[in-house]
Amino acid sequence: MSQAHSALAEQFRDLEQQREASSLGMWVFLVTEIMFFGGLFMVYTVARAMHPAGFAQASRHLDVTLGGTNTAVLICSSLTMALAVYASQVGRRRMLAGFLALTIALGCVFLVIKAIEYADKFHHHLVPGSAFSFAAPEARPAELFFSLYFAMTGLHALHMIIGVGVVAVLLVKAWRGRYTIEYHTPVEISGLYWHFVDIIWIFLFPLLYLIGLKR
Amino acid sequence: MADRVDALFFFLLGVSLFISLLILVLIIAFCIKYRRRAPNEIGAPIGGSIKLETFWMVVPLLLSMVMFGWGASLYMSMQHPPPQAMEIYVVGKQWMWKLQHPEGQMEINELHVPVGRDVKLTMTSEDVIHDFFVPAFRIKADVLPARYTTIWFRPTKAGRYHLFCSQYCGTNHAVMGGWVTVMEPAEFEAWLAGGPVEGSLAEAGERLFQQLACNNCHASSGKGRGPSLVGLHGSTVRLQGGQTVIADDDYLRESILNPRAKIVAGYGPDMPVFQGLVSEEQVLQLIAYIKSLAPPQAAPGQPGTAAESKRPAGEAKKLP
Amino acid sequence: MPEHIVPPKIYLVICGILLVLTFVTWGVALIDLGPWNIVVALSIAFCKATLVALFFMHVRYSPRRTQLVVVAGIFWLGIMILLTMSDYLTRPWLTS
Amino acid sequence: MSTGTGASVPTLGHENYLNVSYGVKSWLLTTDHKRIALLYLVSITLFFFLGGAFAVLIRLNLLTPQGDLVSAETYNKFFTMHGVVMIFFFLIPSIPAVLGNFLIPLMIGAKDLAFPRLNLSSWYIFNLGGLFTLYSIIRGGVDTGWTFYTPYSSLYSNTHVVATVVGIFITGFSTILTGLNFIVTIHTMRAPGMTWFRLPLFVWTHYATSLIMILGTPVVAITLALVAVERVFHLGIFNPALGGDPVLFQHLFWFYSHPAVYIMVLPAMGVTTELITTFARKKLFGYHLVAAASFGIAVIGFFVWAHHMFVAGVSPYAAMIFSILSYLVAIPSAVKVFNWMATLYKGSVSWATPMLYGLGFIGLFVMGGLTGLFLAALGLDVHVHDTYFVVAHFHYIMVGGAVMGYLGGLHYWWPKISGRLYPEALARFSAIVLFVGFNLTFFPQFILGYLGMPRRYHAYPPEFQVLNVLSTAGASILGIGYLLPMFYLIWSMRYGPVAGPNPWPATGLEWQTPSPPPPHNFDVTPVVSWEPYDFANRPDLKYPAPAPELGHFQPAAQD
Ligand code: HEA
Ligand code: HEA
Ligand code: HEC
Ligand code: CUA
Ligand SMILES: [Cu+2]
Repeated sequence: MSQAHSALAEQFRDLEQQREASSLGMWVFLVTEIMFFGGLFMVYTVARAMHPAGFAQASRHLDVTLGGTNTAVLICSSLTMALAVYASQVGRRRMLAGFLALTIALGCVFLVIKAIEYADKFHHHLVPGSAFSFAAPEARPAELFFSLYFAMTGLHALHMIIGVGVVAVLLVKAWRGRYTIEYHTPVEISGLYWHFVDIIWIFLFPLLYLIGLKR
Repeated sequence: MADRVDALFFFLLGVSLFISLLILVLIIAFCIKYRRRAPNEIGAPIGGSIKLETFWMVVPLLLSMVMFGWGASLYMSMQHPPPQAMEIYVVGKQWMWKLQHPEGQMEINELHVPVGRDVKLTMTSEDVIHDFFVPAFRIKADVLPARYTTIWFRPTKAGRYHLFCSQYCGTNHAVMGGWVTVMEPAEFEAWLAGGPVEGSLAEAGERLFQQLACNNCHASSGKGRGPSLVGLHGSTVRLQGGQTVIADDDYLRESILNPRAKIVAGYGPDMPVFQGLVSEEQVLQLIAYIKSLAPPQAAPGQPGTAAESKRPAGEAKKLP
Repeated sequence: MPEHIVPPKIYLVICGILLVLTFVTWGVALIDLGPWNIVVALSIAFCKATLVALFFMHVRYSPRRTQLVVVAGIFWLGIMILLTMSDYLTRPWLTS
Repeated sequence: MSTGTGASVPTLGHENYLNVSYGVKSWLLTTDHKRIALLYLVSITLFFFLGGAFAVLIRLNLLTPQGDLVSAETYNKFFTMHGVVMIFFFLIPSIPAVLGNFLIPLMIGAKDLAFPRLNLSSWYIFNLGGLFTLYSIIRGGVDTGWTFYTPYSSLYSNTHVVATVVGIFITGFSTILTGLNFIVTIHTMRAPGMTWFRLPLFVWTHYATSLIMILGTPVVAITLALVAVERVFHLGIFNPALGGDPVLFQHLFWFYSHPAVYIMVLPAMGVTTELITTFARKKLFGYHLVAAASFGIAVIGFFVWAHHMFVAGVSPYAAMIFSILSYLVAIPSAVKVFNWMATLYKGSVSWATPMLYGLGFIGLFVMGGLTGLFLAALGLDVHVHDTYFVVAHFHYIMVGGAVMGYLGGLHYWWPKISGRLYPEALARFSAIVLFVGFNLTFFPQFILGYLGMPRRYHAYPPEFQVLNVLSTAGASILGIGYLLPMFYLIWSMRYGPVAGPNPWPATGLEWQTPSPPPPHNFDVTPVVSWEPYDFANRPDLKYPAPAPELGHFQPAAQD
């Protein structure tokens, strides 16, 4: 065996095998995430098929501007993440740290906007539970809609929070020069995760925000 | 129905016995015939045979398609009650069955039916999911809250048969049962006449219709705030937005309890919500009444309507 | 397999397309297309997701195995939704 | 659970995974897949006996028609916790987490799984989930049935649903991580020369199982999470009174739980394949088709879930789709059964204990599977749904099939795991006890079911008593059959004769390394140059000496 890299775990033959395993592992994990969110999408689909009008009504109470802004923010964060991966591939430490920091910043912007939206829903008694209130005819479907809204965006936000945490760790390590041209797998696979969370939002946005817009 | 189910059962039993005996005998035979005689003996180098393998993929496939087809056709006839069936309404709740005859008799955990008549059960639950199961008739269907499910059977022999709840529904699930008593037709008539009855189901529904002031809006002329309900059951209703629905029991139920879910074309969302104001039994009575409002010549082939008009109490009514 | 380096320019272009598509999906939502609204919205979302996967996540440059994993994930989600809806959409009380 | 090497019995000289280090910490912090497998073995054995205790109580209560032993409420908790513990905490992890964990790296010639720390955390996650469930049991239990049907579970039950559901949710992640680890390992860690079609079938079935684990488990996790959320916040996702749909829960639940039954049976099929080939000393009949059949079962297994819902108020058209698909999934199972049978033909069949379990698996699985066909027949399922017919069906496959496979595998690889052989005569005797006890317990339930006895009944009409008594009698024999192996296997860890690297002799890579294996599995990375199960071309596989009676229980020469 040639000179073992300090990052090589002992069960692997070489860094290449390790990289392959990590990347496949992350992809497989993302598939489980698809199915995890998939359960919620399934519930959404059925509930909406049963209450089309109520869902449209309830959806009008979401702020499309905020939702749209957040979509843009997330897409941009995906860009910075992709560029961070690029930086790690070509071994530019400062650039890598910079883009990771930008990604964290955009992630936080997203979370702040989300928090503003939640506060607004809370304020307008749109949080399901005993305080929920909604104009009479569609009250039940609307409560269902908001249950799903909070479940789906909440789970998504949780993933965002985890993502921000992961990227923060990357940032520290990148700053210390842990990642080099030979070894930057963690940056790559965290990138995969970040983009995946973006993709989830890409579906959440039209499903939750846009269904009641048409007149 | 019971003998048709049994026939399928015995067919499957036959096939299964044949297959499992075949496997059993062959395995035992191989194990004995080819048992190891010397410690280092090695089996013949046979790697497989496409022909044989195809054979034992195709044969089970064909056999199983027969099972599927047979099972499916049986299921379909279980799903479609014959048009002339007498209709009984069932409400399940933790942990009892309430059954209502069209003539108005109410029974609890007991059902009396005559030999030889088709009986259709329209069922709903007040709380959790239950399941109406009469093993002797080989019928079973889940009873869901907020929805109607139906099953039907035709008893062929007088006697008393177990009625079970067969969907787990909480503490007393095991005792949520009773008896189905099948009587000779004459006896059944006597039984019907015997009980204390305050009029048929439809009549009870009619009283409710007035008590709840439904008639204020729903006049048979169709000139009220709401549409006329005459001949509604089984017809196709055009909704606001251009969609259509068949006015079956589930639609009527929804129209009463949660009228704004589907608004009839040409009317406003003016009907009050009756959810919580009427019990499941009362809804069934209202539905029975609306069903009895058949136009003078009932549309042929509509389940329910034809049977309804046979009953003395179920003559087509004019609205007040 | 050697690692593929995607030039940053591609990332920028993709990001631009994604932002435009976001705008389009919002615009289309304002027009009443009846049942087609949801179809259009989801198609656009699907395109966006595909772009993210192909370029940002390098699926386009990944080994077949990775691509298979992605397709399998989508396929299974499809199975779940499709077969479940085969029940709901053929129930008499929901067809309208 | 460290095995000391006593002085009075022959010792296992070489350094192996058991004796490299001692002390509790060296076990609790180990990342060695072999040690983690043993940790799992301990956990799931405890859970098995817990579930078994509930089974005993169920059967005792059903001795009399009135169910005199316990109240209705308690009985409902018994079968719920029996089902929950047996399914989620015993059978799903059993073969994969114990035997799979131990063997997959050995079989493919790797040093460990791809993610050893993840593997250890799976075990901790599993136990954490188990603790939640134990907590709910201690605090009074749950009474929803293992299926958690809404709205009963989400609204009406006033037992500890949330704790249980959280326990299952957590444990789900341990299953997911195990599956993920297996898939990545099998893809990326194979030794040189170990091509896909040289993999033992055991590995193939575990690959297929892992697919189900990663694709199905997340769905049940989110579904049960929704039930908990609905319960806590009084939402209406599955509650019709609030606009939700209870049948949707059933779709989501069975979307996982039907494929999950293949998580339980596929690994057992893999074990059986190994047993049949080794003890018939013959190539597997149709290797490629049997491998493909595993995937057929795993994939088609995902398309059939609503066959649990034929009378639940689904649309009849959907019911037809799911029925026909259920029949399709039976075909790959048929292939496996017939190919095993054909493997025996012109073999050199030994009747060693693992083989008895293997044959028992085939017989009982066939009976369970064929009765599955009864259930998949729409018109017939209407009658037998939720009766003891179903109970008998799944115990035949799960207890008669999967548990038999698990025990067979445990015996077969015991020499590898512990380095020692178990007492053969006693082992055969208990295999037979199990087989007899099993059939006596569950065969009467088929009849009960067809006669119409519903399941989950704590009391029943008196005409069903005779069959129920038979069943209870069988269960007590069965219980003894389970206790025996536990004792003699533990006994053999210290006192059994030393086994040697390849006591049966078998072809797999795992037999090419000493028993118990050294910490890194192989002293040199093996290079594979032979086809699987190719006994004819393996002159190296010989019993050391012609043995008196059955020949192969003499310990092979120590390396
Ligand atoms: C390991 C577990 C396991 C396995 C492998 C199976 C395998 C099968 N199961 Fe089973 N099943 C359960 C565990 C399992 N099941 C459980 C736990 C329940 C109840 C859950 C609950 O409600 O609590 C259940 C319930 C259940 C139902 C619902 C019953 C009801 O509630 O009404 C149905 C219905 O279709 C069904 C069908 C099948 C079929 C068709 C197979 C097939 O995969 C079987 C295939 C095998 C064979 C067919 C035998 C071998 C083949 C041959 C010998 C060749 C001959 C073949 C032909 C002629 C086709 N099962
Ligand atoms: C892996 C799965 C698995 C296993 C191994 C078993 C094993 C057994 N099961 Fe299980 N069973 C299920 C899964 C399983 N079961 C499921 C999923 C249900 C459905 C639950 C529901 O409806 O929600 C069910 C339901 C179920 C019922 C139906 C209850 C009802 O519907 O009312 C019955 C009844 O006989 C039963 C019996 C048995 C018996 C006798 C065993 C035997 O094989 C067990 C033998 C083991 C032992 C006997 C243990 C030995 C230990 C000792 C002897 C020590 C004893 C200690 C004390 C008594 C303190 N089971
Ligand atoms: C305030 C007036 C009003 C009252 C009182 C009222 N309804 Fe209605 N009802 C309407 C209107 C308006 C519609 C049509 C719009 C809609 O579909 O909601 C309607 C529709 C219906 C329909 C569906 C009719 C169709 O053609 O599809 C049914 C069934 C019905 N009502 C039953 C009842 C019953 C039973 C009651 C009493 C318990 C009742 N209504 C009380 C106004 C009323
Ligand atoms: Cu009602 Cu069980
Ligand atoms: Cu199933």
